Parts: sequence; structure tokens; C-alpha cells
Amino acid sequence: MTIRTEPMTVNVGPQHPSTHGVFRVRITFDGEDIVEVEPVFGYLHRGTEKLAEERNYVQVVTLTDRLDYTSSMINNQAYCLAVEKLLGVEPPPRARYLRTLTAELQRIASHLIAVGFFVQELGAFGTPLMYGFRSRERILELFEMLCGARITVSYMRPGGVFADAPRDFWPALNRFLEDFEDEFAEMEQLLLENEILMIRTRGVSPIPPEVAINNSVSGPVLRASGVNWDWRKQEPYDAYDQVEFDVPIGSNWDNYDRFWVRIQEVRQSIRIIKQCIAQIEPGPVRLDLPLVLRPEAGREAYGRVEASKGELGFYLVSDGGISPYRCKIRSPSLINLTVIERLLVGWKLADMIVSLGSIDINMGEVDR
Amino acid sequence: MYGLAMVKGLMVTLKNLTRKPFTIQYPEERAKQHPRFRGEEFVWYEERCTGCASCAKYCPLGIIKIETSPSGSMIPQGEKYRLEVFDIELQRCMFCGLCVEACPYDALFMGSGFEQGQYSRKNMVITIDQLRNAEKHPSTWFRPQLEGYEGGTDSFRRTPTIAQGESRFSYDPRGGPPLGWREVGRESWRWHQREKAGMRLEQGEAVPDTGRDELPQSARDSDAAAD
Amino acid sequence: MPMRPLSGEELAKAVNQEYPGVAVDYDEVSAWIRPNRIHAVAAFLKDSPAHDFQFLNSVSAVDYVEYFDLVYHLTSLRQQSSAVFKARIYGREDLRAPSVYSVWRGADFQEREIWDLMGIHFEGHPNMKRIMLWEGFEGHPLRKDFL
Amino acid sequence: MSCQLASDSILYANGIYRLVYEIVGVVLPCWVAYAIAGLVFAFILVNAVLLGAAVITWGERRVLGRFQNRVGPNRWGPFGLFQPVADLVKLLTKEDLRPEGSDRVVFSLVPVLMVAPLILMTAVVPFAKNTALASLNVGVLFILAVSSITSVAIFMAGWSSNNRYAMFGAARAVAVLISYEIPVVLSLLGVVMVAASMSLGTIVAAQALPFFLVQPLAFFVFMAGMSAELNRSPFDVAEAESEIIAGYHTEYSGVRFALIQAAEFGGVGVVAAIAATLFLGGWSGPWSEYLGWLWFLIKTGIIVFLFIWFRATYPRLRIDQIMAFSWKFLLPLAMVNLVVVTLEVFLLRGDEGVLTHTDLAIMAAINLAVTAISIAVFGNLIKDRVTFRTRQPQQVVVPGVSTIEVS
Repeated sequence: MTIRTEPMTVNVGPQHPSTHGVFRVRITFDGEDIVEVEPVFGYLHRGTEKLAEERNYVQVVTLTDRLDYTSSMINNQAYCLAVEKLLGVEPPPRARYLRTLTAELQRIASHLIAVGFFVQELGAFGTPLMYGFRSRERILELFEMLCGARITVSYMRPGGVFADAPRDFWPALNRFLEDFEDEFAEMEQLLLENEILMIRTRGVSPIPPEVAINNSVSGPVLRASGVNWDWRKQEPYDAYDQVEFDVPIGSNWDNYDRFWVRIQEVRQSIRIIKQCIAQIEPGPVRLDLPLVLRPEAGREAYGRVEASKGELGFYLVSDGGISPYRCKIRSPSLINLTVIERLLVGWKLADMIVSLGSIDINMGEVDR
Repeated sequence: MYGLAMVKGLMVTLKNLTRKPFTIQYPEERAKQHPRFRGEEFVWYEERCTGCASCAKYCPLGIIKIETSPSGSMIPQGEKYRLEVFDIELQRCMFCGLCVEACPYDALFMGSGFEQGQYSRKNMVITIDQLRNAEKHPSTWFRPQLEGYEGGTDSFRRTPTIAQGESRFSYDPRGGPPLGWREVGRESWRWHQREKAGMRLEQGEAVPDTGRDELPQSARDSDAAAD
Repeated sequence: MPMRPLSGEELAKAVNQEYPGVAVDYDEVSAWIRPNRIHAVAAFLKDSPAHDFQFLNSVSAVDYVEYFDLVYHLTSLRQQSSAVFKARIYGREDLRAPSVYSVWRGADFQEREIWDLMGIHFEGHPNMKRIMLWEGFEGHPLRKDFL
Repeated sequence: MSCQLASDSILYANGIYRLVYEIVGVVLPCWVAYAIAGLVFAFILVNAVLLGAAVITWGERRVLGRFQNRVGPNRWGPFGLFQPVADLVKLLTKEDLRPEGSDRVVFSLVPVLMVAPLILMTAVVPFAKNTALASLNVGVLFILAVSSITSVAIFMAGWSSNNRYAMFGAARAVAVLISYEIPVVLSLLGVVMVAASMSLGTIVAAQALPFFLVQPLAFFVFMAGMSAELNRSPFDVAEAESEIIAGYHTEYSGVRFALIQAAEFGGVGVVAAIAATLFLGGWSGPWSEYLGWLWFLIKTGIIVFLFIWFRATYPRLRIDQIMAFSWKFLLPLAMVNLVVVTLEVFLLRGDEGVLTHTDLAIMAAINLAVTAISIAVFGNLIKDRVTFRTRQPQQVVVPGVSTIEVS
């Protein structure tokens, strides 16, 4: 005798503790197994691209803060690089180093959140998350020192950064780096080889490289899929051509690898920051550009960076006016979600949450 | 051995049990706030403001409302505009600080407070009177002269570097006496005052001393005219 | 080895060799192709070993009032090169373009987004629904005439 | 007229009960005194459990806070001690919500059914010498029987809530509870065998050497099994808050939620008390005549702390892994323990069937070795496909796509 069972459709989100904001997936379950997935977006859609068309080039910087609010510095950087490409200018070297440095600090902060929430979704009751926040707090404090805000930094401007770091920033940064290595080692000790974490994540939801590439997946997820691709290496912007770092590559393409790649990237970021501190030279930090920028009409530029979530690109078109004619944002979080079906179907409810955590989406960026 | 990492994890958490908490108990303790903090109450120096509305134009949200009228005073030096309305709608402000960046006369500064919660949206508008009467503790955001770096005064947009300037003093917006309008500007106040009035002074021309401790006559005049 | 951006001229020449007359114009960074051949060109650029553009960075649409430009940013991971091709679609109403969903799965959400916000319908996309806004929303907000 | 409790009554050993009974019995008929004494003791028990639950919520939040480098609730009262009171007041003043389409009666019955078994379980636990409500001679059996009522209550909650997350939680919880019952029962068999009694009072008396030393394996299995039954980390799938919101009690709010929470944290307290009694020697200790309650509280506190510690450290297992853990790991361990203890008891006990202190020490020595070996052996058996590889970050070789080819 067979017992007839019915598939069950559940709305996971938009109000759910672990969908990273207001993300909603309609999932059809067969028991605990997922048979169908349909992502629904738009709950945080603020029309950033339209807003950008009505603001001048510098004002758009403040909008980029609010895309992926866990990595505002990198968003600023991507946008400023695009505008600089559009204008055909190069920021002074000190500004480039400052940008690299702050972007890497932001990457650490973002990855700490990603790892923390990843483990939180595995069910560790907040401990790794709080350890991550402990260090992130220090980074945010450094940002406050630099630019007066912790999350919505607006630190960078087309043509450099708005101001040089204050004098007490450098000792504070050094102190942070000293403490952070210990704190992070603690986190690695707690998580990296934990057997429960291993059996929960090893072999779960692998994304083969050819699938990842075809789905335009980027960032740590792409690298965890075994593809050796990092825009910081392939197309060095700012000071990335001056620093040395390794690119961690996953070999099993699974959730554990995505988690592992992030942990390793934090280590590499520390390396980059240290080199930046050693190499940075005094000098001006901002080009003498007018407050209201007017790039030539008809020019366009696609500026991209390796953001903490993946390839963040700004495609700007100018019509000679004071605001971008079109500002398309290639948001890594949204496009990484293309693999969601591949990622979830066939796995269990508990794995689904973890897999979502492993691609580390941020709804501010998905919906824009 | 299998399971060893789990024991290691237990040791890590146990070690942290003995540590001091890193959180801060807010009303009793406060996190250290850095002088560049972009806070809520704006600091505005009427004496420095020409009513050019650069801030209003540069605000990404358009929340600064400025109305001016010709004051009828200082006509020989050019017109001096009287400010009638200078409203900042704080409820929509995102504290990006671009208005401060846009101000060419160092008249507008960010504040350093963050505890201005109100029960009504009406109360969230900072009016010109509030701006006039407020204690002036400007934030050093985009005002390198307040951070005391030498070399910050030569050019408007070229901000100083560590090597160029040494900090002369450590200014903290949350402590110490309020700053007067003469102390906060990038240029010397006398020169600035004349420039504001529209008078084109030649470089090197002697500037008559108008008395250091008094308000500029023009500001007084305009106030009187308003009454 | 730094990235080698393919100039518009090179790209147009390559496309015209395979499909004569499909590339209609080019400038220094991009080549314009006929909109009805987008899918064929995309498949050619992806599969030909000489180009091998496996990675679709982004699909964007730009509203120039009289016409729309669809912009495809491509990257070849093996050859470390990048290319941009565009397709110009004239008109305002009932715009249609072939979907590249079957070539690059990564175009999925971006094409839906373009349909949602710009109103260009991609044919051959299996799930051409609005993505950010709700079904039944009137108009396409990123168009220049949407206020 | 005075009433005397028969010395073979299960209530006879309870000093407080007897005292109340005899005092009241002076003025009132014996059956009234019997009832009043029972009510008095029940009152003490209920309050002890609920107060214990309150203290444990507070303690858990404070200790968990410190594990996570933060402070925890500290606003109400000294060290935030009144936080549970504040929580309770808040929950009591909330609107009494019941989801549409829920099963009215069953939905309302659940909180009561959750709390009741706990109080019943407490009835047989001796807090100090001669203070158990009933020195039941089948105490261990009684505890096991009563504790399984909880699984019914949980399933009722999930079923009646008309919520899919609740259903998920309930289905998971029932599966977990049923499969963990078995290793727990088997682990307790060893204890019962050594003590040669099912009465908790006798078991305490038998622990010349605490049983967690004599039978570390049983202690391990009991703790693991109990944290699964209590839905504690790392086995908290039933209310996995990151997956299914709150599991079976997703739809509960207000006072019903308060009761469920009380049952949950009270459960931790009661299980800790039982574990302290069975494995840590209960109220025995220096000056246990007078300080028995203190020893008992300290030992219970240690067990509670262990639970909190695990919760602070470990991620959660998946439901199938939890099942595997129970059937493939805990059950064999419990079996091993049972066999070894049976042999030891058979070989070591004297003619009267009593184990001396030396016998216990010998058993402890043997069992420690057995524990280490069997955990290692079975741990490696369930290792499955999980392998450790130490992988170093790879240096980028440009062109960097050498790894694209799928092997």
C-alpha cells in the first residue's frame, strides 16, 4: 500500500528570520524535500536607478551607500570608478590606496556578517555572529573616524575620497589589525573544522563551474565553484595592482566551500590592508574637480569592482547633463540568485536556509 | 580524532565567557564619538551665510528650504541678502553631509547629536530660529580647519594630508565651549565678512578693523529690519 | 595578463564574417547589431572558440526616447577579454527582442527586470513576468516618459 | 484525634508532607488533612518549577550573553533578575490570539499539557533528604512515562495551529522525541542496574561514587538524548528558529506562549534536576543532612550550565542527521554501556547483591576506558563521507580559468 502525500507550498518570507531581509521564495515541499522554487523580489525596490537619473553625479554616491548596506564603501568605489571612467580622470595615488584600504575593511565587515549569518542559519545561536559583530564594530568605528558615518559612509567621491584620514586613524587601524587577527583566529577555531558544520554543509548544494559561469554568478560563490576569477586580479583597479594577495578557490563547489572561501578572503583582505598601510604615501586625496560634474555627451562607461558579494558594476551613460542619463546597476546579489533553483531543488528545508545564506544576498542590492 | 574540533569550539566559547562584554550599555555609557561624526542638529552661522542656497541645491533630497529678500543694507558693498527662512526637514535627512560640502562660506556644519527623536513630524523641522539660537558645536566633517591641520587653508577642495599638516589641537564637538563664527572659518573672518558683503577686495588691501568681539554691523542691521 | 577589451570594430568584423550584414555600426567600445539577430549573435559569441564569451556580465537597456539600446557586456574567462554589443530598437510601444536566456542563464532576471522597468518584451524567455513591481502595474518606470 | 501516615505509603518518606498532614490532622478529619497536605506540597512544586523556569530563562540569557561577549538582560532589578517578571507581564497583557481555522480545544489545551508532565516529573525528585513528594519505588519508570506526554502535546500544538511551519516543527519534534526515547531508556537501565532500584531516593543513596564517573557512557547518552528531547541545541530542529520560525509554537502568543516557554525552560531545570539526581549524586555531599538542597541546586546548576554551553557553541544538525545520530551512534553506545554494566554488576557484586565502594571504583575505571574507546569507534563509524582536507588558498595563475574544466 502506498500512502498518498501532497506537496505543500510554503511562502518562505518576506517575513522570515533568515531570508536576509524581505526576500520571499515560494517553495513547494514534498515532506521536507524541496520540489519547486520561485523567488519573488521587489519588497525593497526603491528605484535607485531612476533616482540616480535625477541627481547629479556626486549626489548619486549617497544612493550607492544604500544598495548593499553591508558594503557601502565598495559600492561607493564601484560608482566612483565608473564616473572616473566616464570623465576620463584618474584619482591621485593616495586616494587610490585609501579606497583600496577602506574597501578591504568593508569586505572584512561584510564577510564577517556573511559568515556569522551563515552559521546562525545553521543554528548556532548567535555566537559566531556576535564574534563577527565584535570585530565589525571596530571596523565601523574606523569608518566613523574617517567619514563620520558607520554604515552609509559616502566616503568616496568621483576623483578620490572626500578627505584624508585623520591622524588618529592610523594608530587605531593598527590596533584593530592586531586584535582582529586573534579574534578572527578564534572564529576560525570555532567554525572551520566543526564537525556539525561540516556534515551540514559538505556536499550540500554544489554548483558546478560551468553552471556558475552560465548563470553569471560572481564573487565568492563563483570562486567556491572552482573558477579562478577575481576582478581585483583580472582587471586591477585602484591600488590592487600594487598589492599581493591570493585568491582562494573552492574544490567541492558546495556550501562549505562558499563559507570557506569567505573566511580565507578575510585573511587575504588583512594582507592587502597591511600592504596598503606600508605603501601609502602622502599626497593629495582628491582631484580638483568641480562640485557639479558634466561628462561629455554620448559617453558611456561600465565600471566594476569585486564587491563582497560579487561583481558590482555601474553602467553609466552621459548626455552632457549634470546627472547620469542612465545608471544601470549590475548587482551581484540579484544575479547570483539566478542559481537559486539549482541550489535548492532536491535539498531539504534546513539546507535551503543554509544555501541561501551561503550565497549571501543582500536585499538592498537585490531589489535596489 | 573525530569530534575534537567540537571540543575546541567549546573551549573557545568558554574563553569568551571570561572576557569582558564588548557591548556598551547605552544610556549610562556612550561609545566614543569621533569629531567627524555626521550628527543631527545642523550648525549654522548666520554671520557667514550669504543666502546663496548652494546647500539647498546640492542636497540630494531637497530638504533645505531657503527664502531670502534684499536687505536694503550694505548696498555700496553689493547687496546683502536677509534670510527669512532656513528650514531643514530633518525627518527626510539622510545625513550625507553634501550640503556642508557645498557651502562655499563655511556657514553650515554638521552637528554631532543623535538623540533628537520627536513624536511629531512637525517638530522634525529645524527652523531658522532654532538654528540661530542653538549652541554651536560643529562637527569637523568636511571642515579640516576644525581638525587643526595646517595646510588645510590654502585651497577649498584640496584637503590636507597627514604629512602636510600636524594637528594643532584636538577639537571635540561633544565637549568644550561652543565655537563662534570667527573660529570656524577657513579664511580670516574680517576678509570673509567683506567678501560676503559682495565687496571685491584687492589682495593686500588693508582691511579696517571692525572690532573683533562684535557682531558684524550688517547682521545687526538685517535683524533690526526684520523686526 | 590584463583584460583585453575587444574594440567595436573587431567585434563588428567578427560578427559580420559569421552573419553578413548583422553588425550595422560600431564605435570604439561597442558594436551595434540587428535586434532580431541578438540570439544568433549571442550564441555565436559564446560558442565560437575564437571568442568564447561564456560570461554575461550584464544586460542593460537605455531609453533614448526615439529608440532603446540593449547593451550586453560580455567577458571571456579563458581569453581574458571583454566585449560590448548593443542592439537598437526603435519605437515606444510593444517592443520585442529575442531573449538570450537559452544562451546565458544569467540573463534571466536582468531581462525580466528590463521588461519590468523598460518595457521591452523578450521572446523566448520562459518566465517573462514583472520582477520588481507587481503584476498589473501600469507603465514601465525607468522610461524617460514615466513620471 | 491525630492522623498517622502508614509507613508503607509512598508519601511517608516526605518529611514536609508528613508534618503538614499531622498538624492539620489534629483539628480536621484525616482525609481533609490528606488533601490539604497534598495541595500544599503541590503548591510548592508548581511554584518551584515555574520559578525555576523563570530563573533559568534569566540565567540562560545572561550566561549566553556572556558567552557571546555581550551583557544580556540587565535592566530590571539587580542584574536583570526581574526580567522574567517583566516578560511575563508583557506576555500576559498581550491579546489572546488564535489563528483562524485552528482547532480551538486542542490549541488551548496544549500549554497545560506541556507544563503538567514537568510538575509530575518533579514530584519524584528528592530535593534534599526526604523531600520528594512521593518516593515512588518505580521513580525512573514514572519519569520516563510522564515525560513522553510532551511529544503528544507538541504534536497537538503543531496540528491544531493550522500553520505549515508549526506542522513541520511538530512532525520533526515527534520523530526526534520517539527516536531519542530509546537510547535514554537504555542508558538509564545501567543506572538502575547498579543502584538495584528504580526509586530515585535509593539511587541517590547508592551513589557512593557519582554515577557519571561510574557510567560516563550512560551520562553522555542521557545528556545527548535529553538535549534532543528538550529541543536544545544542537538538536533543536523542532523549533529551529532560522528555518521554521518557532516550530510548533509559531502561532502561540500571550499567556499561552508564556506557558510554553515556561515548560521549555522548566523542562531544562527538571531534566537537569533528574540528571543531577541520577548521575551526580543528587543531594548527597558534605553535611547533606542540612545542606542537601544546596548540593542539589549546585549540581542542577552545573547541568543547566552544560546545556547553555552547548547551545552557545554548536550549530544545529539536520533532521536526518539527528535521526542517524540517535540510531547509529547513541543507541549502540547505550547498548555497549548496558552490556558492560551488566557484566560488571554480575561479576563484581557480593553475595547480598550489593556493590561496595571499591566495586564502583573498579567499574568507573573500566567504564572510562570503554567510553573513550566506544565513542572513538562509533564516532568514526558515523563519519560518513565527511572528510577533512587541509586546503591552502591557491595562488592565482593567470589566465585563471585552469580550474573551469570539470573533472
